Amino acid sequence: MHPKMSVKLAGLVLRSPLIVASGVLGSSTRLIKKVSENPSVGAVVTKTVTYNPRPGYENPTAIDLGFGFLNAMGLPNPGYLEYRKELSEIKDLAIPLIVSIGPSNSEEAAEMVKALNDVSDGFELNLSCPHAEKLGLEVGSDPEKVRSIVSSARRCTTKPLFVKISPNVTDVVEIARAAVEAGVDAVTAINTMKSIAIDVNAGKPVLSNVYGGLSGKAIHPIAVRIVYELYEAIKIPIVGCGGVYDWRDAVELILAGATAVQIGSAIVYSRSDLNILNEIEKGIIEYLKDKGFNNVMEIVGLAHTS
Amino acid sequence: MHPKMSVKLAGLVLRSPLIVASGVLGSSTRLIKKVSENPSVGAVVTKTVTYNPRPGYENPTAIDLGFGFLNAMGLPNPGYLEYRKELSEIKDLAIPLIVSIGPSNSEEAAEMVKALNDVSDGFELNLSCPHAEKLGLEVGSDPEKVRSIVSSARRCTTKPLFVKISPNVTDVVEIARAAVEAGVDAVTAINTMKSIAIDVNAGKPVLSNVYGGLSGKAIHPIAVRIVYELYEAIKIPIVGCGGVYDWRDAVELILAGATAVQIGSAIVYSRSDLNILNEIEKGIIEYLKDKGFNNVMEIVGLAHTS
Amino acid sequence: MFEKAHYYIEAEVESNIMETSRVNTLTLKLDRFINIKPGQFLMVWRPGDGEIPITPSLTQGNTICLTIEKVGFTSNRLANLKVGEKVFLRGPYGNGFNLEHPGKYLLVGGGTGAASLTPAYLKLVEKGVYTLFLVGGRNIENLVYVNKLREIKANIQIATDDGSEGFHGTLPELFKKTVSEDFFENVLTIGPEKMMFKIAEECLKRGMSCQVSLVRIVKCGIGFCGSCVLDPVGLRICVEGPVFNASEILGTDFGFYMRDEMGRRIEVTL
Amino acid sequence: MFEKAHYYIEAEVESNIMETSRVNTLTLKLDRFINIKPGQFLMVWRPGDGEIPITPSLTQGNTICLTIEKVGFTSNRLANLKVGEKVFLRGPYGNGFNLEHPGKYLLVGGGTGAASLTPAYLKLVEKGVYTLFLVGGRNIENLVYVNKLREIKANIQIATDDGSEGFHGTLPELFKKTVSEDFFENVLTIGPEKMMFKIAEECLKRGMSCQVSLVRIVKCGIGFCGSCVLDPVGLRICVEGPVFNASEILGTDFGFYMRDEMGRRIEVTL
Ligand SMILES: Cc1cc2nc3c(=O)[nH]c(=O)nc-3n(C[C@H](O)[C@H](O)[C@H](O)COP(=O)(O)OP(=O)(O)OC[C@H]3O[C@@H](n4cnc5c(N)ncnc54)[C@H](O)[C@@H]3O)c2cc1C
Ligand SMILES: Cc1cc2nc3c(=O)[nH]c(=O)nc-3n(C[C@H](O)[C@H](O)[C@H](O)COP(=O)(O)OP(=O)(O)OC[C@H]3O[C@@H](n4cnc5c(N)ncnc54)[C@H](O)[C@@H]3O)c2cc1C
Ligand SMILES: Cc1cc2nc3c(=O)[nH]c(=O)nc-3n(C[C@H](O)[C@H](O)[C@H](O)COP(=O)(O)O)c2cc1C
Ligand SMILES: Cc1cc2nc3c(=O)[nH]c(=O)nc-3n(C[C@H](O)[C@H](O)[C@H](O)COP(=O)(O)O)c2cc1C
Ligand code: FES
Ligand code: FES
Repeated sequence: MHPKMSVKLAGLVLRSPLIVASGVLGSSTRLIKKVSENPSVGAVVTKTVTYNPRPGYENPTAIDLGFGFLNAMGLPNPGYLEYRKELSEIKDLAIPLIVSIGPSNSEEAAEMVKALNDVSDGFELNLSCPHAEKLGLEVGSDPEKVRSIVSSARRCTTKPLFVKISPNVTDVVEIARAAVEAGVDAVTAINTMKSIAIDVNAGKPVLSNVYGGLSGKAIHPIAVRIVYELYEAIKIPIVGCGGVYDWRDAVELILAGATAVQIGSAIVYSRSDLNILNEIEKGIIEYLKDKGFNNVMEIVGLAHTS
Repeated sequence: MHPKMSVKLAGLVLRSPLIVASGVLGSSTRLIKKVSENPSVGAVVTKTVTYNPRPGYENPTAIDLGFGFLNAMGLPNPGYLEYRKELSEIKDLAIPLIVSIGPSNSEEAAEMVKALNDVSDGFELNLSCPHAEKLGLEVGSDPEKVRSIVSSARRCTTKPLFVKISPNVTDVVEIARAAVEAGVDAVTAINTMKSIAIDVNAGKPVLSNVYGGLSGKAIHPIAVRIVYELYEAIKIPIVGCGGVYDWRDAVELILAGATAVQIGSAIVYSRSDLNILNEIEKGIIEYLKDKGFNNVMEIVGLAHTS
Repeated sequence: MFEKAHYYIEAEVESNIMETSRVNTLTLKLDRFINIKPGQFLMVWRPGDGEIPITPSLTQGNTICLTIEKVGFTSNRLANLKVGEKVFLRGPYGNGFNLEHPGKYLLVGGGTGAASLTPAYLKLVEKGVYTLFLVGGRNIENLVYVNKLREIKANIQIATDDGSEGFHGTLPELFKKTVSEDFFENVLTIGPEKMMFKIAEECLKRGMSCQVSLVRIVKCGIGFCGSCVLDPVGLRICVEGPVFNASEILGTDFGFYMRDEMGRRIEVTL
Repeated sequence: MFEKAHYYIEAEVESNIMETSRVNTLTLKLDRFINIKPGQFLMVWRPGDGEIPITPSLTQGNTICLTIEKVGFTSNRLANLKVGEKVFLRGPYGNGFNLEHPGKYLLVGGGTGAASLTPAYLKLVEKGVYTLFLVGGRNIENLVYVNKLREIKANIQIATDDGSEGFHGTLPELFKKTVSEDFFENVLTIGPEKMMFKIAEECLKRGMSCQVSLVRIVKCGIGFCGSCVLDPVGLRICVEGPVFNASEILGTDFGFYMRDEMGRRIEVTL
C-alpha cells in the first residue's frame, strides 16, 4: 500500500482508488480472493447478481473490436440466494467487497440487499446494463424507477450504496440527482454504450442478443465527459469507469472528478492476477510525485478549477 | 459510375451511396466542386450553416485520439445569407448538394430553407451537434422541438429533407418518429457523441469549449446500433454515419439498414481529393460481386432477416 | 490507419466425414491463412446456431479440420453441416502445447481428444521426436480419428473400455501397464477430465512432465468474462490455457469441479 | 495494447529573448524527443490562452525555439511566457521543405519567416549545400533572428523597407536586383504572403524551383476541419502543406484570398 494512493470513498477507506469493475472475470468468489491479494486493488465489485438465476445469452457473447469490446453476456449468474452462499465462504478479505445487484424493481432490491447485507461491504446497483430485459438500463433510464429502487435499497442497508449509471440517456445528471435524492452514497459512471457489430460475411449481427454494450477505449472520452458533468452537478463521490487502460486514462477520470476508478475491459491485456493494475498504480504514483501531490485525493476534480 | 452503386434516396438518384458528411473539409464551395469530381462521391453535405454568423470556438478545437477524434469546432460559418452567395456561385455540379442547416427554432428553419431553396438539392437539418448552445442537440433531444422545426422546414420546401440525429439521447426512435411525423424524407444517423478529453500534464480539458463530439472508429458500433434500431422502427430511408473508415464499415451500416453512408473523420487518412472514397467504393463493389448482388440497394437492411 | 482487431474468418465446408455416430470431422477452407499452434483453439460460429470452442484436428495452409462431438445444440448443428456451407471462425486463442521440451513424447487422447492431439503429433514427428500416441474410446465404434491416424501411419496404441479393439481397459490403465516408468519425458493429454486427472497424477508420481488441455465453458474467448476460469487459481482457459502443466493445476478444481453457464460450481462427472 | 495517437508534449520555457518590440523567441525543453523536419509546424497550446501553429526556429534534441510575433491574443500570451512556465505541443504537422533537390539554395525570409527558415538553412549547410539567406524587415528595429543568424555566421543579406540596415527596399526587390538569373536552382520562402507571391512569380519567370510556406487559419491541424484549405484546389495547409511548390499554387487563391475564422473569403492584405 502506498500512502499517496489511499482514498476515502462513501465511508470506505480504500488502500488504492483502483477498483475491479463488475462482471469482468465473472463471479468466482475464489478469484475475488486471489485478486484481493494484488496490493494495487482497492476494492472489488462482484458480477451483477439478479433476483432469479440467469444462464446468460448464447454465444457469441463478446467481440474484440480493437478499439474496444462489445459484449452481451446477458448477466449470467446463479441468482442472489445461491450467490449468497458463495459469498459467505469468503474469509478475511483485505479489501472491501462491493456486491453488484441488478434488481428490476424496488421489491427485488429490498430482498436482495437484506439477504446479502452481512456478506458485503457495500452495494452497487446496476441500473445501466444496456442489454438485459426489464433490468439495467430499462429501469435506469427512468428517474422515477431509479428513485424507487434506490430508496428501497437504502432502507435496507446502512452500508455504502453505489448506483451505476448508463451513458445511454439524454441527461445523466437527472438520473444521478434522482439517485442522490433517494440516498445513494456514490455514483459509478459509466456502464457500456448500447451498440451492434455486424459481420459482413455472415451478414448478421455477431452477438446472439444482437445488441451489446461497448466498453474499453472507445467509451473513455464519454466516461470522462459524464464524470465531469456529474462533478459539477452532484455533491457525492463519483467512481469513474470506462476505457481505463493505463495510468493516464485513470488520471483523466480523477481530474474530471472521480474519487476512484474502475477497470474492466483492460484486464484482457493483463494476466489474471490483474498485473495491469500494478502498472496503472505505479503510473499514478509517479504522476503525483512529479506534480508534487501527497495523495491522489488532492487531484480529484482538478480539471474544473480555472 | 458503377451500376451496382447507384441508389435512390429520398427522391434523389445518387451515383454512389457514399456521401461526404457535414462539416468535414469545411464550407469552401470551391472544394465542393473539386470533391464532386471524384466519381465515388454520391453527394456532398455542406458544413452546417446557422442563422447568424459564427466564428467557432477558440483553439484547441480538435484532438486525435487514435481510435477516434474529438472536436468542438463550434459550427464556424458565415451565416446563411453570406453562404447563400457562395453557394449560388457553384455551377454544374454533377452530384446533389445537400445543405446542412442548424436552426435554433422553427422561424429560423423556415427563413433559412426559403433563402437557400434554390441553391440546394436538399437539406439536412442538424439537430444533433453536441457542443453548440441553443442549437443542435439542445433542440434535437426534445421531440416537440424536432417536430416543430421539421414541420416548419417541410412547409418551405419540396426538396428532400433529411434530419440528422444524435446518439446522445435515451430514445433515438422517439426523436426519429417525431421527425417522420413532421414530414422528413430521410434520417441521418449519427452525429458525434458528447465527450471530453483532459490532458493530464496540463491538468485541463483540451478543447477550449471543454465538451466536444466524439467521431470516428469509436462511435461506429453505436452508429450501427442506431441505424439498426431505426430500420426496425421507421419506414423512411436512413443515411448511416459514424466511423466509416473502410468498405466493411460502410457495408455494416448498409446491412443494418442504411441506404447511403456518410464519411467524415476518415478523410483525415485521405488526400483532399477524398481518394479514401474510391477505396471504399471498390471494396463494396467487390463485396457485392462476391456475394452475387446486382446493386447495393439489395443489401440494405439484410442483417435483419432471419 | 486503424484496423479492426478481429474480423471473423470465413470458412467453407469442403467435406464432412462421420467418425462415429456422435462425432464428425469437417474439412474447412479458410478465406485467409492463420497460424494455429497445436493445442490452440478456435471459436466456431454459425449465425443462429451459436459459437463453440474447438481445437483443430488438422491445420494445413488454408485448410483445417474440426472434429466435433455432438453433445448439444451448437455441436450438433456444426457436425451436421453440408459441403458448401459456411462457418465463421475467430482465433486462434489460448497458449497451445509447449513442444520445445527435450525428450520423447507420449500423447494420450480420449474421445475427440485423439483428433485434437493430432496436430501436436504431426509437429513432433516433423521435428524428428519419438512419439507414441495412445488413443482411447468406449468401444471400437467410438474411436475417433483412428482411420486418419492409421492413414498417416502414426505410432498408435488403442484402448477400449470393452476390449473391442486393442487394449481392454481405460487409457490411464493402458498408460500405467504398458508405458515403462522412465521411457517418455513428456506427456500431452486431451480427453475427459477424470481421465486426464488420472494421467496427470500418474505423471506427477513418475516425475514426468505432463501437459493437460482443459475444457471449461468458454464464452468471450478473450479473457474478460471469467466464464472459463479455473478456480481457485484464477487461470483462464482461454488465455493462460487451455494447456496447463499438470503440476500447476493439481490441487485446484481440476478433476473435481467446474462452473456451469450461470457460474454455479458443479462437479466434473466425466 | 492500445496507444493513444497523440498526447500533448509538455515543454518548459528555458529562456525568452526579445527579438523586436513585436517578436520574441522562446527556448523550450520538451519532455520527449520529436523529429521535426525543417518547415513542419507544431500546434502550441497553453490552457486558457488558445493554441496556434508555429514553425520552430531551431530544433536540437529535446530543445526547440519558437519565434513568435505578437499579433493577437494567443501569440501575445505565448510570447510573454516566463522561464519555467509550461506549454503543450502537438505535431509535427505538415510536409516541411523538400531539401533533396540538387543545386544551390536561396532562402527568403520576411519578418518571423527568417526564424522559421533557419532550421532549413542549418540543414542545407550541414549537407554542404551552398545557401544564401535573404532576410527582410520594415527597418533595423524589426529584423527578426538576425542576431542568431550572425552568431552562427550564416551567409545573409539584409533588406529593410527604409534602408536602416542593408539593402534599401523589399525582399522581392533585393531578389530581383542582386540575385543573378541562373545562380540558384532552388528558392525557399516564408514571410508575408504578398512578398512570397512576388518571389514565386519571379522564380516561375526565371524557371527556378520555389517552395512557399503558406499561412492559413489552422484549427484542427490534422486535416478534417477544412479551415486551412487553399481554394479552389482544396489543398490543406496542415496536411498537404504548409510548403507548396509555387508552380502548384500560382493561379489559386495564393497571394489574393484566404478565409477568416467563419470560412468567409477575405483578401490577403500583407
Ligand atoms: C478449448 C476447448 C477446445 C475444445 N475442443 C473440442 C473439440 O475439438 N471437439 C469437440 O467435440 N469439442 C471440443 N470442445 C468442447 C465443445 O466446445 C463443447 O462440446 C461445446 O461447447 C458444446 O456446445 P453445445 O452447444 O453443442 O452443447 P450445449 O447444448 O451448450 O451443452 C451440452 C452439454 O455439454 C455441456 N457443455 C457445454 N459446453 C461445455 C464446455 N465448454 N465444457 C464442458 N461442458 C460443456 C453442457 O453443460 C451440457 O451438459 C472444446 C472445448 C474447449 C473449451
Ligand atoms: C503553418 C504555420 C506556421 C506559422 N508559424 C509561425 C511562426 O513561426 N511565428 C509566428 O509568429 N507566427 C506563425 N504563424 C502564424 C501564427 O499562427 C498566427 O499569427 C497566430 O495564429 C495568431 O494567433 P493570435 O491568437 O495571436 O491572433 P488572433 O487574435 O487569432 O488574430 C490576430 C490577427 O491575425 C489574423 N490571424 C490569426 N491567425 C491567422 C493565421 N493562421 N493566418 C493568418 N492570419 C491569422 C487574424 O485574422 C487577426 O487579424 C504560423 C502560421 C501557420 C499556419
Ligand atoms: C465481459 C463484461 C461483463 C460485464 N458485466 C457487467 C455486470 O455484470 N454488471 C455491471 O454493472 N457491469 C458489467 N460490465 C460493465 C463494466 O463493469 C464496465 O462498466 C464497462 O465495461 C466499462 O468499463 P471498461 O471500459 O473498463 O470495460 C461488464 C463488462 C464486460 C466487458
Ligand atoms: C471536424 C468536424 C466537423 C463537423 N462539423 C459538422 C457540422 O457542421 N454539421 C454536422 O451536422 N456534423 C458535423 N460533424 C459531424 C460529422 O458530420 C459526422 O456526423 C460525425 O463526425 C460522425 O461521422 P465520422 O465518424 O465519419 O466522422 C463534424 C465532424 C467533424 C469531425
Ligand atoms: S471465456 Fe471469457 S474469460 Fe475465458
Ligand atoms: S486545420 Fe483543419 S484541415 Fe487543416
